[in-house]
Amino acid sequence: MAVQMKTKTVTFAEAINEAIRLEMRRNPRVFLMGEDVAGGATLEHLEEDEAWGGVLGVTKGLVQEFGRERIRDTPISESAYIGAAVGAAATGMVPIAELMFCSFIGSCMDSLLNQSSKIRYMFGGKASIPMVVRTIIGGGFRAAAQHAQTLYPIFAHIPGLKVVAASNPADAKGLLTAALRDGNPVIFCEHIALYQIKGEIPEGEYVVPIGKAAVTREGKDVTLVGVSMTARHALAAAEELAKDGIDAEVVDLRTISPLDETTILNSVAKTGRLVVADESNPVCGLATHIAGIVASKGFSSLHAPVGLVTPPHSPVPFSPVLEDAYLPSPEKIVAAARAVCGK
Amino acid sequence: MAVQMKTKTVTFAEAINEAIRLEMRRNPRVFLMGEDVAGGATLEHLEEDEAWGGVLGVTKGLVQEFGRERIRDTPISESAYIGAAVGAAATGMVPIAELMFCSFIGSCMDSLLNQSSKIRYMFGGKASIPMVVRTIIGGGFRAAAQHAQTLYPIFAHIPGLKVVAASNPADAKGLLTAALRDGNPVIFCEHIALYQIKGEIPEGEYVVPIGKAAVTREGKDVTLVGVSMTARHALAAAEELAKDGIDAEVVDLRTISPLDETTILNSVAKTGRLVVADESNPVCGLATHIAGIVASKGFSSLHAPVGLVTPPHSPVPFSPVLEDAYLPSPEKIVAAARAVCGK
Amino acid sequence: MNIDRDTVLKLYETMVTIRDFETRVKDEFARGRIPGFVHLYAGEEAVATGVCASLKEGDTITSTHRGHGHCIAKGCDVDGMMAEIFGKATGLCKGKGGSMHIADVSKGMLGANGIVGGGPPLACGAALSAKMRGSDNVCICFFGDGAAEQGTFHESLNLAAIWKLPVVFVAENNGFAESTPVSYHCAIENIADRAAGYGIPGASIDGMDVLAVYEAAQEAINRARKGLGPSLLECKTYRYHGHFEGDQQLYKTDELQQKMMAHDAIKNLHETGIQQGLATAQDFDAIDARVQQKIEGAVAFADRSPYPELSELDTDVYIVAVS
Amino acid sequence: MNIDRDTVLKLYETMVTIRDFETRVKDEFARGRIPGFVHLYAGEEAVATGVCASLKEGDTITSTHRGHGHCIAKGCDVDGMMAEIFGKATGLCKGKGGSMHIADVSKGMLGANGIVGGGPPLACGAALSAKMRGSDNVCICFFGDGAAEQGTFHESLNLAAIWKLPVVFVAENNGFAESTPVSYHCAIENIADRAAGYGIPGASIDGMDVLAVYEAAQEAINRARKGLGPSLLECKTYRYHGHFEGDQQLYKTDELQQKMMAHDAIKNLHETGIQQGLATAQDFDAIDARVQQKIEGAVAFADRSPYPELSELDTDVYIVAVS
Ligand SMILES: Cc1ncc(C[n+]2csc(CCOP(=O)(O)OP(=O)(O)O)c2C)c(N)n1
Ligand SMILES: Cc1ncc(C[n+]2csc(CCOP(=O)(O)OP(=O)(O)O)c2C)c(N)n1
Ligand SMILES: [Mg+2]
Ligand SMILES: [Mg+2]
Repeated sequence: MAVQMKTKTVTFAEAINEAIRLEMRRNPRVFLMGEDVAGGATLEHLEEDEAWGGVLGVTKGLVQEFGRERIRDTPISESAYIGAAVGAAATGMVPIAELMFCSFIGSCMDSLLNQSSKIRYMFGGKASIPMVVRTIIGGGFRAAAQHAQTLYPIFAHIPGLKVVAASNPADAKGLLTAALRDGNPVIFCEHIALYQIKGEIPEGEYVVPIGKAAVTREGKDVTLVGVSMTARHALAAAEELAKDGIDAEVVDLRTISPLDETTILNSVAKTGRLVVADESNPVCGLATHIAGIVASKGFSSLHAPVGLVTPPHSPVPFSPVLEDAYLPSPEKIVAAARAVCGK
Repeated sequence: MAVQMKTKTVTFAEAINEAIRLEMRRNPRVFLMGEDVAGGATLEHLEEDEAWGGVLGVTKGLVQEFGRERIRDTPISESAYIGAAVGAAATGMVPIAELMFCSFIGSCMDSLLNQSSKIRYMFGGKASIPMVVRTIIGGGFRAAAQHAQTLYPIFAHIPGLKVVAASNPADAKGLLTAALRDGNPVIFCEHIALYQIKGEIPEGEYVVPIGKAAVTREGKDVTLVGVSMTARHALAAAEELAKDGIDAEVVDLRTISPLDETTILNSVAKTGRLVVADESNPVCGLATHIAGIVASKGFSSLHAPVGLVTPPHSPVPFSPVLEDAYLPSPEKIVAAARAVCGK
Repeated sequence: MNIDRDTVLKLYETMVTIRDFETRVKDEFARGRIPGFVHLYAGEEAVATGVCASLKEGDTITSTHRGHGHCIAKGCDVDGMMAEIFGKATGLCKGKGGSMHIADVSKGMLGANGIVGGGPPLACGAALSAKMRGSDNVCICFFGDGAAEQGTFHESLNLAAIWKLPVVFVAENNGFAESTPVSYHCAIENIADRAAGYGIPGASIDGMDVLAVYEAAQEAINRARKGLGPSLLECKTYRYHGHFEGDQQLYKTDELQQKMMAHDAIKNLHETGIQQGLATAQDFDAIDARVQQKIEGAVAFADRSPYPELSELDTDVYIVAVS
Repeated sequence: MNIDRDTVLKLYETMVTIRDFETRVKDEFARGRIPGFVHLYAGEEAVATGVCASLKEGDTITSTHRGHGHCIAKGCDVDGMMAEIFGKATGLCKGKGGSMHIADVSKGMLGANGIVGGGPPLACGAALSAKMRGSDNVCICFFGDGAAEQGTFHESLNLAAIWKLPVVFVAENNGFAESTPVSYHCAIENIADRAAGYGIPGASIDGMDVLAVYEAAQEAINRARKGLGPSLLECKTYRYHGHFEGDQQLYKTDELQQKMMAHDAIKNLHETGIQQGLATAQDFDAIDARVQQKIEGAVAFADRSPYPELSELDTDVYIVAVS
């Protein structure tokens, strides 16, 4: 963007915290609820700045400014409080519900599958559900099969939901702000291994539009598509590929649904080659979805098989050696890119 | 198959009923539970043959032979009884849990997402979960957004589950029998609009292997892939296409996970063209998955863009005119096939 | 409790509207003019009617698959309802929802719900919203006896209790969940007794007696309005027809059916009204006639309305950015 | 209740094994040798120990994220446990599960569970299986106070009650769900009072008193074995360490921590055993020494064990067709 903005360096977690803070200041209808999002509710001895602020501290400090009505600890009742977010959204509020880990969707799927996503359509457009579900995705923390999943394909499959996953602090701030103004249910996916990553973010109000991918590196030989952590891996892979004389273009999806097919197809039209790197499981996942879209809508530009870099069709293993082998990496993307470039 | 078998003509629903009956006779560990699968539990005046036998009567009559211990009515507590199926399977039983409509997965997702599918892996291969979840998929009954979904992409995305969807009575019988002997959690999807369709089934024991697609029509110009109802639509479309001189090969997937990639790729290698028809929603659904697999593993055989025939990215509408427009149909497959064949 | 003439006539009119609406839906379904699954509320009129009579502007309700009665009691337009059930463009949901998803958020009717147990969390949210917005509005959560075995029931009662949310949970115990008797699916006799597990008031009442429902609901609603938190009200009732249209109901005995129909809520109110001198037979007849006309009009409206345009297929999935 | 010497020593040994195991895991975690999230059971030993002491061959348990204590009490091998927590190939789950998924089905330990509320449905299933297979085995379902607000708790208690399943639901009420006090997240004081909502026995007991737990659990287990159905046993207990390793626990006061640690289950049993002349200090010392060795051995075993081969990555997802 050409506009000059004052920036500052913060972590991904801080960027999320700031987006919530600014939006809660701007819009009194926004509030946050989830397990321990403030922490230690009703404990008199606990100073507000000692409270957890979420299991990984991402929302720490918000309760001091907004109080416990608007930063609201919940019981471990995901069905009730995420469903309550839907009811609140239908009646004038803009809730942010934290689903601690996306794997816990198992405990509250109905609220997303059959309620928030479908109400507007089922009611003939006469209701809207402006809410955001913040949730942790991704591996690398040895959190194993029930805590390290990357389930956005399931969310993206559901019409009526939007699905977002930033790869850097600035996008995190801008996309979360956009999500809170979107008017639709938005699933905001936060990769656990990104929280401590630092980057520049614009000060003050900052919006990154939902539904627009970013070309984070221009190149002419092959398109590398990634999102969240794999968007970073793709950039690292591109640097490595440059050493081999392969000039990769990198597309950071930022939004998974609605998918910015145009940016992907334009890039493939230029490069003729595609590698998709994704941390979700491979069957009916994001990687084959994108490959399928290109095979359908961009077939004539494709000059080589699409390269797919995903975990295997297995749960996330615990042991560090296995988890490392499980996850996508820059090296795997490099190998896939070389293969599709015939080098 | 070359073997001579005695056959009889039954409906799809009767074929399912028979598979359960035969397997329950053979294996005392098999039992069925779900809402009203027998019907009218504890009502003294009710004759067993007057009991519902499931919301659409599919399991009618089983309670007479097997009694109410093994054909077990449940409360409307999907989390508890489908989770109980997992616990029972881990400890020596082979439960069939009926999830009346697949949309109700919202109420019990954890048992499939985090328990049944992952236990074997998480426990290092030292447990197995031999269970079947029977569930209704599909539209055509004006059942609207919360009852007419086709959610197998969500199931297929989950490693550790197998997912099956027959298109005719014989496959229904054979695949359900196979599912009950598989040793893994299998989601058996029954299309609501198939139940009354009739077909020949072999008498007695009959097993159709899980993981093998069927080429239900041979052809050389284009491969039409479908599953469940769309496998039938694809056959109908092929007849229509034949009139135009387009010789279509039809692949009925039968199993969605593990997907029989070999049969698909072999067919595309022969025809060079592919249309995938699927009733699930288009984003991270089955159609783009198959297209993506072919773009990755069968790219060199592909001579044209992959044709995708799916509903739009929207919930299932109620009004008959809208639902008819929403669903895949032979006509839409014909149009897509013509397009990829350049005619 | 003092009931006046206006209240009696209002309750009567609502109940008769529901009854006639449902009876007509049944006929139209049998004639093949209504698509899909239809669950009728006939027999249970006293519950929705008695509860909603104490609601005011801004109050909300959540409903179930058996939602027509709730809609009518909450003031939804019967023309739009009938058109919706017919799948017409003029329906409350433009024909996209149908019987199981009929809704009018502008009237505080947050939707029938095809998911058993789908309503309670939504009700908590609507109540939380009312509370956070500083209103004294309440939300009524209608649900069936079968839904009392869903996890969402438990989670929602606990959440509403700890947050003192203005919700009244109304269990419509009609004795059956599909063909399964409540005595089988529920471990205890009175669903209301579960209130103790959440430290909130619970009461089991005769759900065929609209005045009893009116009274008990008013108390719970007032409590909620005052910020004293949720209640659980169990109304023992009965559905006259099948679980859905097409159900042969063999799981009911004739004795049961006759006994319950003899205790009909509309007939009861009719009798009580006249006995207590609150209304005359003529008053009731006038209502009967008016309602009949109204339902006739609704069917005619639905009938002459067009089906939705195909362009409606993928609209209304998302709202266009509001900011 | 009559407690004999053998029982005292057995209970003591199990509790000390858990305590020492957890203390060592804490150290090893601090030294960076244990990956992932680790939730320690120290402080709560009396619950798993007192309950599992009455189990027999074929009985099963379901557990939670805080599962090491349940494993040990159910007889899992500590070498295999420690190796699992280290992520080694010799672990109970070949290193694929880790602390949150540690299991040994051959011992009836149906797995720690990373999903709060994941256990109760599984327990119903294991109990149903025991019943259908004609055994008199039971299943114990351990769960935290926080899990009592999950829908699965409610559904499972109702299901177990109507089917008279041989399950004992054991609520480990340690006062907190992460940093949230039970007094906030739960609408009532005693989780056991919810038993009435399912028509089953419920009792709240001192979960720091292993003999009290032993006694109450035995009664519930016997009831289940006899086919009389489920019970809900709430054990008031306390965790000594953070929710997980790394938690600073500022939500606890020093007073609370000291009060609860003064009421330590192991110390209590030690004192009672000697006072009542059931065991001597030497008996206990011998156990202490033996356990210390055992834990030392477990760490050494874990330490020298190899990590899994990369070929393990996608094995064990499916069982190869059994037929
Ligand atoms: C989650 C879910 N499970 C099952 C069903 C199927 N179903 C629809 S209505 C019904 C019975 C509901 O019983 P109850 O709550 O007593 O309401 P009633 O029909 O008696 O009004 C069932 C099982 C459903 N719609 N949703
Ligand atoms: C479905 C689900 N929601 C949330 C979590 C995150 N979580 C893990 S442990 C825990 C607290 C559990 O509290 P409690 O049940 O009291 O057990 P305790 O940790 O005290 O032993 C939470 C919220 C989870 N693992 N699963
Ligand atoms: Mg009912
Ligand atoms: Mg706790």
